[in-house]
Amino acid sequence: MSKNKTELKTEFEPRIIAFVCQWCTYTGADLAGTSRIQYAPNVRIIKLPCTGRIDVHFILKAFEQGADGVIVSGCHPGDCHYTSGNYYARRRFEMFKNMMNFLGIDEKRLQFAWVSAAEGRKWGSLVDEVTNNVRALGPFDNYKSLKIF
Amino acid sequence: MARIGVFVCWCGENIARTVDVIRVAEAMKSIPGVIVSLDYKYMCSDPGQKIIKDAIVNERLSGVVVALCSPLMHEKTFRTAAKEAGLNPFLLEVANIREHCSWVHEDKEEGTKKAIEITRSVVERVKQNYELQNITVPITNRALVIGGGIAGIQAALDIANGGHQVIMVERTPSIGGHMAGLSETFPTLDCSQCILTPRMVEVARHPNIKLYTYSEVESVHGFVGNFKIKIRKKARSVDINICTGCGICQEKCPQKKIPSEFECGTGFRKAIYIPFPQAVPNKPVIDREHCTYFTKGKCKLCEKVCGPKAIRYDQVDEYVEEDVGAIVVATGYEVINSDKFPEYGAGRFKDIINGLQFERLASASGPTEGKIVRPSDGKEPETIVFIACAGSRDPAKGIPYCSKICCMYTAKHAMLYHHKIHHGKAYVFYMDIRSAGKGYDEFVRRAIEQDGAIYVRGRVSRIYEKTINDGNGNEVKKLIVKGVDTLMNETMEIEADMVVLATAVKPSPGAAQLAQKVGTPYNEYEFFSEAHPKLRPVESNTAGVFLAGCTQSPKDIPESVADASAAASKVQILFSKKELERDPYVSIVNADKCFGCFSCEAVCPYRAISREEIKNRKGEVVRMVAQINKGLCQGCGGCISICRAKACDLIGYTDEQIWAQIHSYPADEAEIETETGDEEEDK
Amino acid sequence: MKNYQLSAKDLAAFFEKVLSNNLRLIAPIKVKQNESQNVTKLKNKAHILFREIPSKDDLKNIVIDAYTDMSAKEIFFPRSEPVIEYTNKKSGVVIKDIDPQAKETVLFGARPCDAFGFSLLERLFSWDYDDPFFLKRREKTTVISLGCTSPLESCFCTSVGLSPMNTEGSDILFTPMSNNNNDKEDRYLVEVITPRGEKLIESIIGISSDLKNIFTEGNSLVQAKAAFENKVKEQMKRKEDFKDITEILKYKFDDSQLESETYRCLGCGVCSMVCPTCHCFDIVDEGEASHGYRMKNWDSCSFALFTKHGGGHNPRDMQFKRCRQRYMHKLHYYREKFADALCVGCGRCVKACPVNLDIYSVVYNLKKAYANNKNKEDKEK
Amino acid sequence: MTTTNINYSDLQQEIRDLSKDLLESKKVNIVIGYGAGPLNEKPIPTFITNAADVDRLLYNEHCYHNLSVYLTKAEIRPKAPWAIVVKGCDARSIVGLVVENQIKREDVFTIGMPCNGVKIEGNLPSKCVNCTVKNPANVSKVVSSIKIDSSAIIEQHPLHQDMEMLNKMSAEERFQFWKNEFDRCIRCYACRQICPHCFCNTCIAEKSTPQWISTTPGSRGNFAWNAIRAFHLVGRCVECMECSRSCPMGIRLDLLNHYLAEEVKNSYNFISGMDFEQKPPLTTYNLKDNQDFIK
Repeated sequence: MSKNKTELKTEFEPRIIAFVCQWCTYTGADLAGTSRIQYAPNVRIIKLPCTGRIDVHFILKAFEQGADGVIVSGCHPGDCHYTSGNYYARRRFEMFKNMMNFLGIDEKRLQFAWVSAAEGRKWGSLVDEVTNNVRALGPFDNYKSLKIF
Repeated sequence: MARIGVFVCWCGENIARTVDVIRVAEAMKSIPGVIVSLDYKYMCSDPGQKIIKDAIVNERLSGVVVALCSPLMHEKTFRTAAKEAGLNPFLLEVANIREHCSWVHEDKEEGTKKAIEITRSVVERVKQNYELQNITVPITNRALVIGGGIAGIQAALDIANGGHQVIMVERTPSIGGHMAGLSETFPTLDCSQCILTPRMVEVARHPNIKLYTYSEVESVHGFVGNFKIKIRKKARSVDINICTGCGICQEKCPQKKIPSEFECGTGFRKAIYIPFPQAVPNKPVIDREHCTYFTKGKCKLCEKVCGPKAIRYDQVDEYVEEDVGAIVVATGYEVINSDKFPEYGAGRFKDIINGLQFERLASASGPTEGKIVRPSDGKEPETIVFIACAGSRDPAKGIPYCSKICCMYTAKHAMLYHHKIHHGKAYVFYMDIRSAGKGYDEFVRRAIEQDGAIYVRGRVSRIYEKTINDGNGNEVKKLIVKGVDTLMNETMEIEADMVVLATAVKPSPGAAQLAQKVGTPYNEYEFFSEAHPKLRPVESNTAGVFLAGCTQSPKDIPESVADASAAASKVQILFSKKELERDPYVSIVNADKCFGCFSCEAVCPYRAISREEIKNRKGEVVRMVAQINKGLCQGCGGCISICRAKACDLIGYTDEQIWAQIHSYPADEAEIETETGDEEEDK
Repeated sequence: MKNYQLSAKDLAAFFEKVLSNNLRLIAPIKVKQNESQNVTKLKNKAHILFREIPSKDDLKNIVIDAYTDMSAKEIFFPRSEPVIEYTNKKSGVVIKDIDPQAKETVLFGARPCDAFGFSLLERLFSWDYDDPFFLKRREKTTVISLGCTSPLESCFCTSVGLSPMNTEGSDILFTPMSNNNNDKEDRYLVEVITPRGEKLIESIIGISSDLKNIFTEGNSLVQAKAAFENKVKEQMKRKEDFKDITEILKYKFDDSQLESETYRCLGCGVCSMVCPTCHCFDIVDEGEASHGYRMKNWDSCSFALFTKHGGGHNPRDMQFKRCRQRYMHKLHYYREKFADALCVGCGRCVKACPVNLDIYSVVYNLKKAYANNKNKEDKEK
Repeated sequence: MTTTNINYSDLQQEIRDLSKDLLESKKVNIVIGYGAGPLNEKPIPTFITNAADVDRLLYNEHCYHNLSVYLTKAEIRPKAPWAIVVKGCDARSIVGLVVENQIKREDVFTIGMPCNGVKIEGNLPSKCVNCTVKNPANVSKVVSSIKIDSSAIIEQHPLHQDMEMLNKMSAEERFQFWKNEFDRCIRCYACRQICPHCFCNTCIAEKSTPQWISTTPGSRGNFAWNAIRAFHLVGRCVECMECSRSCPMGIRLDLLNHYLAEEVKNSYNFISGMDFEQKPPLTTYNLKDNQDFIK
């Protein structure tokens, strides 16, 4: 589906930012690469040591920077290289997701996942699914309407 | 102002095929701070690295971004190159535009746009990097080997012979593992105990090796060079220092009918037992579930007959702490249970056994002293059917992988059967023969041509039992094996006396729990995950943890031994330096901002955070702040996201770097390239 | 200047004329907890804020009798505004000044104390440097203030030399009057004070306009207004005169009384934000490397970081020093330079303060304490 | 015997006597209580350091401030040990401060007041309607022998109607509701300065390297500030609703705090400030935590 440059960009291409842990999901995404699994090109990966390091500021700043969807993914509970990073993250994400939903941010725009180093295929389908969900929701005009002044 | 160099790699055509690398390099020029931006066919090759080194020197670069494959592959390579050129290695970052971009998107336009944004985000990130030095941490020159099979033994001996202390922990009462239970070993058919027992004795006698048998690893704390291991010594109920190993207690013990784990169910043992004659340590252990004293409270016969009075009924589990610098995991394998095969009678027919059981029957020290007989009636089997790939390469059974060793040991079994029962007929149902080792295929050819094994290329669909009379009037139970011969393309039905399933190999039970204790990733079948399948097969992603033998994937004895020696050499490399250089990714606390709530102390998995008193000039404690022990901190960042005032930050993944990366993705649709094209607007 | 009379029922016509002359009209309206939702069971803390009245049918929302929570300062000195815009282009950094785009505006409903506050700010913003952002907006705006007929318990404008109906600072003063001063006010005395006010009134009742007759002659009400003003002044609960407070504060800088009076201050910035005369602002660059704005935002001297130096030293490390700075600046430093106290006695800070820190009672106590030990000294002499 | 009417003058006298002997016996250096304020009917936080002027202390139904905020202020922190007059809700804040190592339990002498609901601007605030701590817990001394009968019929939580209103809205409407609320924010930080659990010496909102929350009171900065402030109080806020009371722009912080407090109670069965031993929920974890929102 290559579009030539001149054609007006009609349909909306969502921009997804993914915060991933380096031990599991980043390596899982590498595996998706080595196994040549094709998935949507809309995701931009930011590597972090652990889901325990992923902070709610990052997610808010990503939305402020025009992201239409955010993926946060790390090791399955029990697999964390730092033993408990993802357990704390799980609680933090649940509370943050509920608060964002209460503040009116659609849950589909913020997807949490566990993708281990062996699940390249799961990473590909996760990105595709989030991209399609967010494409259906359309651009995140609400957050884009929050201007600096 | 930053002086950044961007180097985009073609990776032959792995990247260039679906990403216009020239356009990527061109787009980077427009970013403020980028001095040089070029592309090259093979950046990781020597000429490629030379380009970077020259650019660092000539352009006095303060930061380098290399856009190519995953940092897990070549980050170290390029950082050493940068170091040689005089640039602090932590001022170099890798942008992953192969695994995360070119290999996963076919559309060249999208791929290029994405590659530009990925590289640009890493350029913005590098601007925030600052010079770092590796942290040096003292190393305890002692290694822990988990598992006493051939892999564990080999690794322990190599490390011990290298002059370092080794702690070996074996779960069963004796080391030796599955190899001790084999009869002969392919391809040379030399007797398994004969080549193994000297090594076991060498382990027991080695001054540098401290052996914990009938013990398990309870917990692992700390990190490479400074692991703190807690070992649970299960109560043997025998004091092995006094016991002479005479074996009288074993003879006299009234409990006779306990299936022996070592014999895989083909033989029995007593309640107080030495697993097998050549066991090391050759001392008994009391099985408390079956011993009448422990279950009903009376008997104590073994105590009475014991000369040196070595029996200790009151012995309890003991916990021991050991400090080690490296861990070699050699927990070996287990074969899957036969009840996974309902189509083959799922363990109902006594004469269907698995490979390990056949080994016990064929072994001279086995329950039948080497005579191959039918477990049901003890008669010599006239016809045996061996079924290869029982469970392996069979996604329906959940095991899609090949267990690698079954083709060889099945050929060996056919050969042993022929040597012992000359007129016996051996059928082998196989899919493909995988005999890729040295002298392996000749071995299989010999089994077929000289020992008359009938190799049938096909699968066995069903086995059922039928009683027929054997021509001279008495009723005999036969196993009717219905199979197909795909080469002759005809179905077959064989009346067999015995069937041997070459069942699939899986990790020894409890491997996942051990992986979680040690903190290393494992795959969905619970095999430990190696750091890199080709480049680092015996290392795990957790620094200081090495893998040997079947704990990583099914292997035969030669490979396990090679693995073990490789792991041992990796440990030697680690111990060759007095201190260990660790990457400097640790958390640092700004005492000004810390208000002493110590939520960080609660979430730190390494207990690396302690409380420091801030005193005023008069020496009174004014307030308490968090303090991070650089040696223990592993850089997970848990403390940073729990700290509300961001009083701490993680070197290598600072807030500034991540903020810069997030900010590098343009807020509105302003294409990066239009920024380069803005000269036209200004004209 | 001229005086007119306007009956209360013609007020709406007056506004319509202002709108039809496409002037921007700003007046106090009631902002419910949320414009779209109904009021919840609990007494809803509704807020009276100055908002633009876009069209005729919004005129009914204008609230005349209540006092606004925020002062009208925001019209001239908004809580945040960009001063420059920078764009990082290949050829270099392009910096663009931002014009305040002041529109012709009519501000209705400010109180005389607010209006006087504007004149205090105007003096300051044109003292050594003419601040375009404030001055341009002030020039384009005609301030119609509304005299106070029933001041609140927290008002103390008379203490700083003002009165519920004083005229200085506003362009036009509407004073609600009644022909005999007992029944309900049904008309306004319209005192035009400045040429700008004159120009607006002309444009409203100019020769061609059909509203010529709504402004009838008003001089007759002037005496009645003076009497009415004194009556209202008497009703005020807080009348202590702070004429000589500047002298007293000179000796009070190191007095522990200031510390004990302001011990409960929490260091939030509510008092500065709601105050009609507080004018401190903070400059911060917002945006990203490629594009952004230099923002001018409200700031408050009660914030802990207000005077924190780069090296970490903070001359006002304790909260009472910050409160002291607030009182000193308003009643001492500003008065020495501009003759009037930088406090118009509107009492908004007293109402809004979460712990009811009250500038009036602090100054009152200081004055009493000063008086006590003064006559103690006299006795000893 | 349990009752629902309180004789405030008795309580007031008991506070005065208790404070007198605490100060005289040097057990505490300062008593933090309520005193007469400039505007009648609005008592103000008062600080008594010498026994002579304990009579400035008063107590009535208008004493709504949560005085525990002062224990972490720079002027008062060095004056430990303190005595402090606390109602049930304020006592929960004291527990929170002790759990987060800001004050030591033995440094604070809490004078627990039985309370049947305060009056803010003449109204019973939402937090008092279903109050479960009418008889204060975890306090050094409960002032009077009377027990408030808190078995009154627990009617629907007064915020329930507003919460229902919000839940019935679509995500879009809810976003507009909160955007309108937060757009009014003038960043005076009264909500932060009055909260007993906001004791950071430099707040994240004032961090500029990097700037996570834009300091400009525009819609972006306000949304981020109010979201992060609420999130930093998850599992810590005791719903004393002082922030919502002191917000000059009337932003419905009470809805936000109440929602998050309910979430924490439902998900982790944790109510903040009830037990000295319990750690805040976000600093612990449970292997069986809910994760059905995670793919």
